[in-house]
Amino acid sequence: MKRIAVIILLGVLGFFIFSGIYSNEAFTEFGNVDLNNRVSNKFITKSVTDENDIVEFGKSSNLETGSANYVTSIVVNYRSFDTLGEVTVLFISSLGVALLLGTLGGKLTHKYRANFILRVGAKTIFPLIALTGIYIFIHGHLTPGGGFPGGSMIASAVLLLYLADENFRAKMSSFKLAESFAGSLYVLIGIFGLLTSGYFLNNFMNTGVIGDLFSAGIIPIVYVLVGLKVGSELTGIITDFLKVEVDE
Amino acid sequence: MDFNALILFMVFSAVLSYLVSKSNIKLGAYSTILFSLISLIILFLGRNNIGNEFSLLYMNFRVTAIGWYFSLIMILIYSMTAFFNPYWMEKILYPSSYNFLYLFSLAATVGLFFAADLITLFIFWEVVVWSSTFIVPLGKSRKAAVVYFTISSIGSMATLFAIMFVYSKSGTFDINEAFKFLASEPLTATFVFFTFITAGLTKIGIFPFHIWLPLAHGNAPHTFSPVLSGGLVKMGAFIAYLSVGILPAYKAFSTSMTIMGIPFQIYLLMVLGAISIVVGTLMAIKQDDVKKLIAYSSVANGGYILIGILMMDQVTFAGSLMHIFNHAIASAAAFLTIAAIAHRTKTTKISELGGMIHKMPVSYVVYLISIISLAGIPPMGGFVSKWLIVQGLASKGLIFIAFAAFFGSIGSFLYVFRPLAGLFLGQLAPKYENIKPSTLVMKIPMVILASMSVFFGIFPKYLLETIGEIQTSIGIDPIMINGDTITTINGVLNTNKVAAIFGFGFVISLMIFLVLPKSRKVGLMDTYTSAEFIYTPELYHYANSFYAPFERLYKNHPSVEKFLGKFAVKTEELGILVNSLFFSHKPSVTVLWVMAIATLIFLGGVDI
Amino acid sequence: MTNPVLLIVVPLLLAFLSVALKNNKKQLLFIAAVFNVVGVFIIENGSYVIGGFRAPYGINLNLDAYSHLAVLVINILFLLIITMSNEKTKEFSTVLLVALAGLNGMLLTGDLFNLFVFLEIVSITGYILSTESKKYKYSFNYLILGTIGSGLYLFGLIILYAIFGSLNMADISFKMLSYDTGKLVVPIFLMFIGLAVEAKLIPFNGWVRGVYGNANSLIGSLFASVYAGTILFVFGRVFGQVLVLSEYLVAVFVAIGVITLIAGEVAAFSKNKIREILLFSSIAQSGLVALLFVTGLIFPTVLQLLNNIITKAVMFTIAGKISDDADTDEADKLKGIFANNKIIGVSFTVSALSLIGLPLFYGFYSKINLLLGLFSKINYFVAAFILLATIIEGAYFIRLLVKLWTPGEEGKESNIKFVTDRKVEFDFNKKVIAFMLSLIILLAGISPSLVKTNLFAMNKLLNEENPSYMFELKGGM
Amino acid sequence: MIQYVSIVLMLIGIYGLLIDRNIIKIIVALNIFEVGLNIFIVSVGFVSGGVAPILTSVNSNSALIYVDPLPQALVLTSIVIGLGTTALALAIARKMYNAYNSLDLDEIGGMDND
Repeated sequence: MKRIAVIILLGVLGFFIFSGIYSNEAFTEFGNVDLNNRVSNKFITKSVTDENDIVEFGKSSNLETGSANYVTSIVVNYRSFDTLGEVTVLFISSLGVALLLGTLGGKLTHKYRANFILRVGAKTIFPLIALTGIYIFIHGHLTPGGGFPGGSMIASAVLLLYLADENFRAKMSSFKLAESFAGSLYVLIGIFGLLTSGYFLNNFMNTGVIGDLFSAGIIPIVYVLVGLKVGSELTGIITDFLKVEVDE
Repeated sequence: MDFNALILFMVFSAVLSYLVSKSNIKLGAYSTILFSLISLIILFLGRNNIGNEFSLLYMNFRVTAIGWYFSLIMILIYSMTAFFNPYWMEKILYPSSYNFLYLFSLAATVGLFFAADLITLFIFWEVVVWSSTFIVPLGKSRKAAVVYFTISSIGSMATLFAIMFVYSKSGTFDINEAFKFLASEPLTATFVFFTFITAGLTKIGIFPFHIWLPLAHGNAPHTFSPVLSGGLVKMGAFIAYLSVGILPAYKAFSTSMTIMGIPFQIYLLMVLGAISIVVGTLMAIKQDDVKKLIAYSSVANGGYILIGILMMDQVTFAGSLMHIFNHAIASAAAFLTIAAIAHRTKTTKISELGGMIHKMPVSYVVYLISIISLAGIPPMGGFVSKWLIVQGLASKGLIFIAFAAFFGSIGSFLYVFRPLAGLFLGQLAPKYENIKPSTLVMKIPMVILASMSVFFGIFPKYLLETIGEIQTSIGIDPIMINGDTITTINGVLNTNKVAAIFGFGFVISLMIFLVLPKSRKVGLMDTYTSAEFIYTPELYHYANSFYAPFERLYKNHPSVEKFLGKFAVKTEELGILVNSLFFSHKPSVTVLWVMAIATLIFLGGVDI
Repeated sequence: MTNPVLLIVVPLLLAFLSVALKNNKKQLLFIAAVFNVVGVFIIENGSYVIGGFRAPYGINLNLDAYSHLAVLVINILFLLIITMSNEKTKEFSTVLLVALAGLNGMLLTGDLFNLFVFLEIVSITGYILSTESKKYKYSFNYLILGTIGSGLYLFGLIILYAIFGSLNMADISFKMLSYDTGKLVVPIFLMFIGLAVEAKLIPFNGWVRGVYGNANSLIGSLFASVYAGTILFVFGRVFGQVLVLSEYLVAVFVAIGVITLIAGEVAAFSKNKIREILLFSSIAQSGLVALLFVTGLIFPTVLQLLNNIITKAVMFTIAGKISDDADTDEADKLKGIFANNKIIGVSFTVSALSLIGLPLFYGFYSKINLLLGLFSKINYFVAAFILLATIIEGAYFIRLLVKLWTPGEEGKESNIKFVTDRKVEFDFNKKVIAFMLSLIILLAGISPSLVKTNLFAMNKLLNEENPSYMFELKGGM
Repeated sequence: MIQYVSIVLMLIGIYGLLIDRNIIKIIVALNIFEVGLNIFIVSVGFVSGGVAPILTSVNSNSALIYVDPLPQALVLTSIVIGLGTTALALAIARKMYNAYNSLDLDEIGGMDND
């Protein structure tokens, strides 16, 4: 009975949301978006500060943002402050998890000895995954992906090692340092931009030709830091979850 | 001395008194006497300040004749009551704060009476309320303070609404200017009149706002009850005056329906005043606690005062202003005598006392005089003022109101007699055999106040001349007084003759009393029934259930207290409902609310 | 230093560093708080873009009179609160540093999506802080509701983006002026829900009782004062200045505000625990502030908001400390507790009286101003409701104060022997700061012109009748 | 179509929040809601016939029709925030299980019995 009532309520609500959204002719229908009506228009032509008519891959150079990946240009340049906030969200939630679960005992939930295949396999795969992760965040301005997926990959690699190698578990605290280091450096880069050019998180490095590896100014640097930070934070969250309650 | 200096002095004297009390409690208490007396003298001698205007910070003041008159009463009551403060310092939980709040509330009342704009008026009004609110719970009841504050804020919030409303229409806060536009807008004027006067009604204790008086007056510290009853209640009269005197009520209501020649708006309030007289009288008769008894008599007297002020004419208004003074000194004196008794006996219940005349004769005389004055019996001041009020009412043909006034006078005989007989006369309970009479310092204010009651009863002209000047200053005909003869439309009163007659009667009865053989005194324990010894002789004291047969007549009366109590309970239940409806540890409850509300809002706001 | 972004990034930097510098976390928190308090006096008004990209495209921070006042007050209160409850900050230093950054970010940002990010940061710090009481079910409730709320905010915002093609506050505000806002009921109300959950408006605030009711002196006062203040300032920004509301929505929001006000006061009236009284009073005040913002009164509303958060900082600190030390915060069990803690008692009393809006205290000044505002807008009914709420508020606060000051049974004179046995020791910091704050309340009440000319030199801008929120779209320092 | 589905997904998530008493299920429902929201965000930026917003040697010209990159950037932020809150929610859920020995909100009990 309760379920039916809730379904009816949500049905009515859904109906109103639908009609509220779609009865508005200004709400562009799915797929009919005209980018000229949106701020994204300028992101495509990279002409927020300088007017550009057309940006060409492999030819245009010294643009306001050198990223070939538009999403990356938004994430790290145009709306870089959001990204800083995003990193902070991850930082604070890993900290929260640590505060909540970190006081628990430091042992794995399931005591086991990793078998041979896991140990050898992990050691073999670890560099590959890590390398892929690093590749992804270094090429974040050229290909899909970036600091967050790359960081997650590194975290998964580390997790694998964590499961496989008991000695490795003792060294986990160094990730806290990496996290702190990466975060602080990110902010410091921003402040450096503020000091040199007057804008926080300004792209103070020259941008090269679009499509080159070293073409995107601070983007790769930021993405490396974000990747490290995300990797260490996710690792921290997972290791905290693996701890068990100690009876006091 | 300028009065801005007076107000500053009064504020600083409060702070100073606090500091003095911190070092020496007794000294601090004496300082309240000193400071309030100095203020009284400055105010009394500074009558030539009337008409002056001055400002402090953002507050503006204007000294008016009526403001001066009210201030004088207020400071007089405060300074007289202050004589009792030294004896209560050890008994009160926060003596220094008490002294501070005592003088601070006094300063605020004076500021209130001199206010030139409505914001200043409201500021001081609220300051008086909160500063006195913190004194009340030092006495016997915590609940009293809450009821007092709540009822007061019902009034003050209504008044604030009126003030803001008037400001939004007229664009000024100046008391004399702000209300002027109402003269031509009867409907708005009706609204403003009722909201603005509410604060006054709550303060005077007009039905149905009267319930705080017995609670707060009856339970406040004994040294503060006189101030509450004699002093602070009169602030309400001031607001009532503003609502008919400054707010052009009669002019605005000139086109509205009239009852007995009075606009129905004003008549309605007069009826409330009449109800207060009846309720106050009936309830006073029932009371066993003297303080509550006097508090209810204040309700009744508040009714007289309100009716008189609402008339705004030559006779009744003068009577009312005079009654404000008479009631102030008489009820303050009555409360002071009770305080003096409670100082020795620790109780104020009539049934627990008796025979106090043997121990405290001065208190007895003072109490006798004041309560006679309260009841409006000649030759005291209260008689003159009540006579004026009744005369005024009768001349206008306001039968119902006048009937209530008569009823109040007759009923007052009953409640006057109860404490007189039960508390002062009769047998003395054995446990009070060894109590001492009240101290000299306590006797000073009691005697002063009592003699004032007598003096102004016999020579009312000294008071009525001042009142006449006030009447002239606000544009109504002054009361006609020639020597000690007061002339009204259908009656003449020569107070000297009245006093002489009563004095003659008093002498005769004194002679009879002296000539007749003395009655034998019987101790309270000197009693037995059927050879059985009585262990609880108090129950056989005649003060116990004094008016039992009479009270039975209205035992199951409806009561505002019960109604408001129910209201409070309902509010609390509503709060619990709010709590259980909206606040849970389950997210689903709130999410459901969010979705339901969203659906509702979209239902009304989305074009489909 | 004139760029306000430092108010956000310096605490953030210190937060990141504090993970490495474990032993000096507390000092870092203090340094950041002091830095921000100094900073708010140096920063200059204007629009600051992040990354050098001009405003509707990049994110900008907007420091005008309104947000300047907001950061000023919030940072000072933050410093005072962490100093008052100095002994409790150690465990949560990093969280508090991030919270400080997030709060400043919320107040300063000129971008609606960036606001969402900072809102999330602040909410997550809130969830973490709320776990301090070990009442996890309430934290969980808070988390779920907060997340749903901000999710709905984002939903509404994206719909707005699809319509206007921008996320920038000023840009959207400008575009809305020439738009039939009656068609925007769904997105704007969804955004409203998001902020209402955090701003404690009934019925969106199911989490408040569990979280506030169990918070200690530090966390309770932070929530009730700094967090509530920030979210309400942001509420005022978004719904009072940025979004142009249709008449229908104004009516709806005012109704929700009035319901919150009255229901909050009534619920507070039915409570006996000090913190519950205070939390319901906070709810009521939030409703009041929200409805005033929606009616377009900026200046008086800010005054009332300041009144609420300053007094709540004092009162929640005291209530939390009492509850920490005495193991209860039921007023009936704490009769006369102020008899032994007079300075604290006076501070609490002054705060309570100011909150009721009695004269000689700052609250009166704000109450008069908001009534004047409402009457000038012919909003008589709202004014009447506010006055009604004041009566209820006065009743329960006086009842509470009377209980805490004057112990005694009915019918017996108040006496020291009725004072509760429970002992509460207030440390030096709490006494000094609480007393100082109450002195400020008193001073501001006695001479509001003093405050007006010094603190509110910016009142001219706040006072202007500008229903929509606009500023020059510019970049640079 | 996918836009409608995303809204329906959000409603399903809310349905779960309303019906479920199990903490873990509530968290899952919250995630369903967030997924729906994220799909909605992305869908708002879709341009029919547009290409992925990356300049490559194939799509080498900014004059081409691209889908709106901004919602994609926003959704990235939204996902990460969702991840953070989920992690925290799960941590709190674990503490709740330890404290109350149950994952059922009804069993954990109401407001006034703690």
